[in-house]
Amino acid sequence: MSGAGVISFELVDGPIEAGQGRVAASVDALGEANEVGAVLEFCGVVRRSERGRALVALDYEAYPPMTQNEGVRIAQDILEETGVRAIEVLHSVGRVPVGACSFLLRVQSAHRAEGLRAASAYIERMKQEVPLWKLPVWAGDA
Amino acid sequence: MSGAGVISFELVDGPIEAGQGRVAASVDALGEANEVGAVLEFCGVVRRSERGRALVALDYEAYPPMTQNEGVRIAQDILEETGVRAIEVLHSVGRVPVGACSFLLRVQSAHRAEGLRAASAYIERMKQEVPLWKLPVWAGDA
Amino acid sequence: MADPHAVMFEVRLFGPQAQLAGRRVLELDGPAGGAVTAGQLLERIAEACPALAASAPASRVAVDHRVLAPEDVVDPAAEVALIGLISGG
Amino acid sequence: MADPHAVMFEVRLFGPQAQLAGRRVLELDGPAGGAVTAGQLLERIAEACPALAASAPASRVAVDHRVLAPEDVVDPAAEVALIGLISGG
Repeated sequence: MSGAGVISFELVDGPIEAGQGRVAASVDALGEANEVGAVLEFCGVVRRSERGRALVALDYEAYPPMTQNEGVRIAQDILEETGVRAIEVLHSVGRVPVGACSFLLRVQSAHRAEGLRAASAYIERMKQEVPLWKLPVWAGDA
Repeated sequence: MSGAGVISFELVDGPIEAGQGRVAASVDALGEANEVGAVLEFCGVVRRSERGRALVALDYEAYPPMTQNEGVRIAQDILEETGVRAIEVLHSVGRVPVGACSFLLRVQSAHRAEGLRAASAYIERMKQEVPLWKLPVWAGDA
Repeated sequence: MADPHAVMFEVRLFGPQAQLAGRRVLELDGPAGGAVTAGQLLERIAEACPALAASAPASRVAVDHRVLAPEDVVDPAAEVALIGLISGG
Repeated sequence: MADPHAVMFEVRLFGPQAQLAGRRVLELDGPAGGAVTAGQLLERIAEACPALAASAPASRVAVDHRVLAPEDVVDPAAEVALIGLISGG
């Protein structure tokens, strides 16, 4: 089981589009012993306001390659802890307008329980450990 | 907050395709007070074997309209319990081949925590309460 | 000769239970005149159809697309369905 | 006159901290000759740049893209970065 997993962490300029970065093919290549019965996608969307003030966008900043290194390290930890087959992450850098997706997490697993657990744990740790910052672009300032 | 939610439960003939049944537009129509910061999609995939025996497909059966009624009733309960904005469900009826998606759950929420909680709770209850059955189509019998 | 006052239940079957029973509708005689609860109907199903004896006790009865409590009386004129172990998702 | 033996730290800043400090690199003099730990560097940053006084204590120091423990010594020749409160996702 251990080691037979697919991990990726990618920075994307601007918003993430639906369907970007699918890894279905590479998970298929893991073979029958690692087959997938649950695919979970989580998308973080830029909200229209922050602390009550209207936003037009968020500007995201990363610190490559530390950002990717930390993103992959966490994915490896969680893959081992939960036994999921694949953890794939896309995160925006640069400007992402309100309503658009800035973060996409896709987890593939044999069953739903460990997939949901892995997604929750990944997001929690990412928000503590992966160097990514956002700056608000307020309505009126843009 | 209560009542201002989007719910749908739909039966689909055969496998569910990526991107089917998006409700983004209707959630936008909920307005600023109900804005969405997290979109979670869960897809159930037909596995290649069941209790060690090779499958080629599953044949799903529903009991409309009880199936949809129960699916909507659970979504209403969970929308109220968790405060998520939208719960949308597609479930296959008829034959779904191995590797294809037979169940898609999409939850839209302000923040990730309640979205993950709602997804987990929905699947748990659906598997107990929504009239849906599957019959295996074994390799060799097809 | 069949009791002319006995009611007849037509119970719809689905999925694995329909496959086990080899039919989609099970016809059962009820007791003459008396009312039948959902719990009693499950017992009658298990007796009348040995293929469902194992699964009937863990099943539920739906009447007109609503699940009954075990003590609820089943209206034989309504649409009666056996909701066996669910396996969607 | 600057101490010719004092080491110089160049600390990269990001996101809200870069905005608060109005710069992307902060230059700091280290103590003459002596080694500086990550914890001490955070204190130095808070002293040298009042705009970062509030956030520096809760920040971490990365050297060559790895987070240091507070007691680890910072190599001034390496790439030093201030990893302030993260806000991705």
